[in-house]
Amino acid sequence: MAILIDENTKAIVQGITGYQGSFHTQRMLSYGTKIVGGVTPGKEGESVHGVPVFNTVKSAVDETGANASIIFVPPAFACDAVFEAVDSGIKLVVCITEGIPVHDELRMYWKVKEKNAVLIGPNCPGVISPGKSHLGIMPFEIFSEGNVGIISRSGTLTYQIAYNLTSMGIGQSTVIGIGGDRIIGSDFIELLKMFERDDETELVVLVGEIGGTDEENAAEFISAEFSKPVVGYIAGITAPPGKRMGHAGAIIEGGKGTAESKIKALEDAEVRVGKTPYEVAKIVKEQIKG
Amino acid sequence: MAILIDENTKAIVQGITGYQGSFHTQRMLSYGTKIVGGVTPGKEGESVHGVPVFNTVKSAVDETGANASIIFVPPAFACDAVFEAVDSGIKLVVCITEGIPVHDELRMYWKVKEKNAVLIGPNCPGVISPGKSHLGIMPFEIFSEGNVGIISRSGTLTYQIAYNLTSMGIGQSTVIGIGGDRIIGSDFIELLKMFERDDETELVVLVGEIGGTDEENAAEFISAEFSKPVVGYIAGITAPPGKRMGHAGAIIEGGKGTAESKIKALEDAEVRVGKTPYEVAKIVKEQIKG
Amino acid sequence: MKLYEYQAKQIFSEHGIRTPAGRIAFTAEEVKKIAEEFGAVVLKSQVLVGGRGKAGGIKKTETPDEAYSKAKELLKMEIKGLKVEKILVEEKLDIEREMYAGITLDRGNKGIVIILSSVGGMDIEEIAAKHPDRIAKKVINPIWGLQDYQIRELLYESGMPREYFKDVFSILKTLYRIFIKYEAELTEINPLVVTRDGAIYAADARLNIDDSSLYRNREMAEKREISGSDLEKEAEKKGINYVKLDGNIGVIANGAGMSMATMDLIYLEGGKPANFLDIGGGASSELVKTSINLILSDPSVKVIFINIFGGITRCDVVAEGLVNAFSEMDVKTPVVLRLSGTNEEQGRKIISEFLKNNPGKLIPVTTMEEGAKKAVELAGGV
Amino acid sequence: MKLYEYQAKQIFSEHGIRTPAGRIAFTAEEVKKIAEEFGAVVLKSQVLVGGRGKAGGIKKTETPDEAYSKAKELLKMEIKGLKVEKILVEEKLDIEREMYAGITLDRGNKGIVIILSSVGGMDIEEIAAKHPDRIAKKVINPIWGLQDYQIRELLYESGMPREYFKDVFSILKTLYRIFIKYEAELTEINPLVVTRDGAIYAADARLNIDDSSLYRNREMAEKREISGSDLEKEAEKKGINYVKLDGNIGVIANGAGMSMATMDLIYLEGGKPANFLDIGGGASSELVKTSINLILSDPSVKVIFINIFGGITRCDVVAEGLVNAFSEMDVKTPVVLRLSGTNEEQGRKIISEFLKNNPGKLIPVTTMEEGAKKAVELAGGV
Repeated sequence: MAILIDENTKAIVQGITGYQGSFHTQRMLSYGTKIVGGVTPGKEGESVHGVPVFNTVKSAVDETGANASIIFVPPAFACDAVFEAVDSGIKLVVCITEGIPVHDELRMYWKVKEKNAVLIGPNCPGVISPGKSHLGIMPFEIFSEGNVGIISRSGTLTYQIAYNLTSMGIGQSTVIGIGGDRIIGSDFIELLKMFERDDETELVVLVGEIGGTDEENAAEFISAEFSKPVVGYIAGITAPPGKRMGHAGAIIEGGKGTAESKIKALEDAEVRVGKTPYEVAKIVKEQIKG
Repeated sequence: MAILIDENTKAIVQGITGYQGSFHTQRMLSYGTKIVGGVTPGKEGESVHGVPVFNTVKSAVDETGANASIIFVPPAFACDAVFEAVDSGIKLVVCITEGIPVHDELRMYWKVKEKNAVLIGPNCPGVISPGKSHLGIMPFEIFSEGNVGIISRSGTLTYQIAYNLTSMGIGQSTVIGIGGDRIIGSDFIELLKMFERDDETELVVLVGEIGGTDEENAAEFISAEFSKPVVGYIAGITAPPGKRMGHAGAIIEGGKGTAESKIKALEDAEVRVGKTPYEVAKIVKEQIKG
Repeated sequence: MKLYEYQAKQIFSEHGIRTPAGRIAFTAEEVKKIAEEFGAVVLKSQVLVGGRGKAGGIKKTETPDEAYSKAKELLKMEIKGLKVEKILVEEKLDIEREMYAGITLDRGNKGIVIILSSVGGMDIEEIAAKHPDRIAKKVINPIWGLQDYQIRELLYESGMPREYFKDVFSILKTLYRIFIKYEAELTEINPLVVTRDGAIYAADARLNIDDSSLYRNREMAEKREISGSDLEKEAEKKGINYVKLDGNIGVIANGAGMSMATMDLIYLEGGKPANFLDIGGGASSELVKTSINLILSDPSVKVIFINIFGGITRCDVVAEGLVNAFSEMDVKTPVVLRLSGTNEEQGRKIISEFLKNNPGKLIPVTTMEEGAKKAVELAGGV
Repeated sequence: MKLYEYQAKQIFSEHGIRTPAGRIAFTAEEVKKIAEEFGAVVLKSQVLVGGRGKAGGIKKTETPDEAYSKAKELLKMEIKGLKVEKILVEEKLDIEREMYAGITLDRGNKGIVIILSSVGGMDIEEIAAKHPDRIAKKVINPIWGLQDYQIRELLYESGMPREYFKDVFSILKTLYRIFIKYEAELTEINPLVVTRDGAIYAADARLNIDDSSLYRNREMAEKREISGSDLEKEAEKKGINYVKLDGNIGVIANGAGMSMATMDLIYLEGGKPANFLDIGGGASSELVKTSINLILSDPSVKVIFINIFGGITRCDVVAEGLVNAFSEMDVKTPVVLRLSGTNEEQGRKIISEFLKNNPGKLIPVTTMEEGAKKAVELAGGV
């Protein structure tokens, strides 16, 4: 099964003719992802790596029956691209774009919600269901098929953990980078709900970092409603308050959003939290075996 | 049963200390309507005809458990009043106010929809479920309990028809004046759906007028999905195009919204359309008997 | 309220939509002076009614003298009952192509509809009939507003030539901004013109603003002029809903629906209503008197039918207003009166008292159907 | 970006929120001149950091001479590592009461939160702890915006005295307008002051604007000054995510999460990171070189730990950048290097080639755990 994407996912690439769009289209195609179309206004009729380009999402969807979209357009156009996608009937939008104004992100969030669609990101590495489909910019070589779900606020940390897991012979069902911005389309809870219903997923790794209270909320949800084992990791124990640690969302504000608070909340919810990415993989190995 | 309101409806009056608000509060109370509170900012602690006044809808709802509201505030404040009502958990809002800017009406419509609440009006005479509850400004003396539902874009025409029905010994389940503006909270179809589910209602009278295409849409709905007999009336056969006939919504624009088109649509949906209010009552009498 | 073309153009222009150079004139002399400055000009009658071109209200002129004499003609014209009092004098554009852009309320979808066509210069209904593949339409959810992607869809779907994309994109965006800012009911550029040198102009401009919003838009409220026939203007000043029609039976009723139903009833009985007049809910006796005055000042009225179903409106108040009207003026026109509903009895009493001293002045009836029949009879209609 | 108090106040004032009369000064002489004009003044250090009052950055003065000497003191101060370079000189208000108003992003609710308190002058956290019944909070859905009824609820629920309702209502409405217009992350008036004559002033002003929005807000973009330590400023100019910390192990990693994890690992091994430095995804060799330069210019750094997990970032590119850096400067600090992921082999090859000619210059490790341990050891931390 996996969540969000699988072999039936038919995706379009918004911004397919750009450098990033074109490069990652090729990579996704090479992984076997069904990229059925691309959108760049004014370029209808062209093709990118054999994928037909359309002027609008509407015509791309009409022609190809796409049900998902991945967005590579520059930040100034990302909000419009998300609106166009969901208004055209797309139900899963992965927004890679980094540097989107936060007030646009608010609008995107509520628009997608109104349309009962799912937005992953923005400012995220995307989604991969190993062996089935990859909608993102991940180094997909490090993933392998299996039963561990990963939800992560950090790209490289996800890769590190997936790499460790794969090295230990533990594969993944679906891995989602939810993005490092303050306002994101899907948070831990929404994805945990999907993993709960996914028979293929046996255990979920939750990779958090300082800033916000998503991890605390997730802990509450896990303790109340989530039935599968969860292993956690939180980055930023050493981060000082008031400083933005790379990600727009990684900032300790007004005493809130510390790593300590998040680790405590997770442990209170009986989530084992690894101190290092390697330890996370080790705990997973134990729990999967047990 | 009746629809929208009954003996369990607990209503607040927004703008209760104004002339209209106070006058109609008294009339509604005299009919037996459960008016449990009123709202006028700054007047908390006062009372109007024995009804306690609150500063905000939130505190009125908290204190009284109200589930409905009727709005008498001036047009400039009506949109805010509707927002306040539905954001405070009120599920039925009757807006009497006339002269609300149409762009505000658009916002009201979508806000109420988002909250899964029901808005009747604005610019309407309200709702009455004879013998149970009256949330409006109708001359309630002319109504009687029975099994005919009425949905009407016109106040006085409703009274005329209800008067004729009552004179013939035919009572009403619920009578709704949906308002004469172009953008209204609830149109024929939404209310027909409720009447469909209401055991008490045997037949529905639909009173339309020129302007818009609500009657045509209703006709389509009736023919496809509505199982009870419907009797229609359309005002404005003699109205010239481009002129506003009193109601903001009663205008034939670009050849659309004529009485002929509406009558034809209803008759095509096997709705018998009376030529005069009296004839409407006569047809109802026949159908109820038959 | 409807803005005049020249007012709408001023607003468009202030917001960055290109309009032809032009000025408003009230006399033929002023027109000539402007023509002397501009050379070949177009004279456009400023009346708040459609179909002005077909009615001969637009004239092209080559010389100031021609402009002068054609302006004289225009200023004598009446278009659909409206006198031409202002002329917009504009530079003549070298037109290569006409297109269409418009935004209006969408009642059915509780939204706003934006329409773009790569052809124009005729009614939008005509464009839709003749060139269905050159017209595109999008429903805008008013909460989210017009999105850029929707404009792109409009451009592609209307068959807009690529070279106009940039300008038309920004015109649509601006037009939507104007629609929202001024709380419009409708705004339209028809034709949206491309000149031979590739510039895009709003060659005509419509902007109708929601009357109910004027309280918070002082700029527009000040521009407001009451339009319509003299009687309609009079009624509007007095706060009465009145529309002049071409029959001979004056109608007074309470409530818009009831007023229309009364007109319809007269028509069904074979008569012709002279007007729509709604005294609204809870009318005062003063308002009733004013309404009668208003109807009587229409010379075509042969009989008056007053049809009141009292709800919030009280029959006794209406009766008082009537009696006052009759005592102050010498009413020769027969008046058919139907009074039902709230305080019906008190109302009837007032009327019968009055009839004792003024026999025959009023013809009371019991139902609206009966009243309509009587009125038609008295008007000699059947 | 954070605006200085004086900049935020200028915006507030332009939008109709009353602020004390005042001017910005860069020297004690300028301060004196303003004080000569105003009389008793308050000198407020303009630094982009909180807790300025407690740190002694605000001085009340009665005479121009006192203003001069206190300004001298202030201009020598450093507040939380930031030099005081500007002083806002303001009229002294006759304060009767201090209140609070603020608006900020609400991450959890994907909304905007507006907070009003009828007490103020201390941190909002302190107000919440000490006067929970005097503080009110509303979550605003950004799509619908702040509604009037929500302001009324805030006024009632915060225990605001009735006589301030009108002014505070309009201040909140304006503050929200500013929040939206300038795409703020946070805006705050603390204290919101009532003077003895009943006027309400924004006595302080905060306005933090979303950096990502600056491309469409030129007015603000022009106001932008890079803040932070000199090294942080340097990094920001070069487009590197760098935060100075107080340890002695320099850290370079790719990705924000990975960079934090690397810092954390050092801490777990008993060491102290000297910085956070994220070269991001797909870094060029030039950027790698610049990052090393940056870290080396921090004298407290005893050892550098470079931790790269190549995804989009390619290990060979990082290796090249490293080699370039080493060939251009004489690096004495030991460098621990971990390179994994995309093009790992090519990267290692470049490094081992380099090490052949420059033995000991780099200490390659296999895992990040091993690297952290090694770095801490070399820093003498364990």
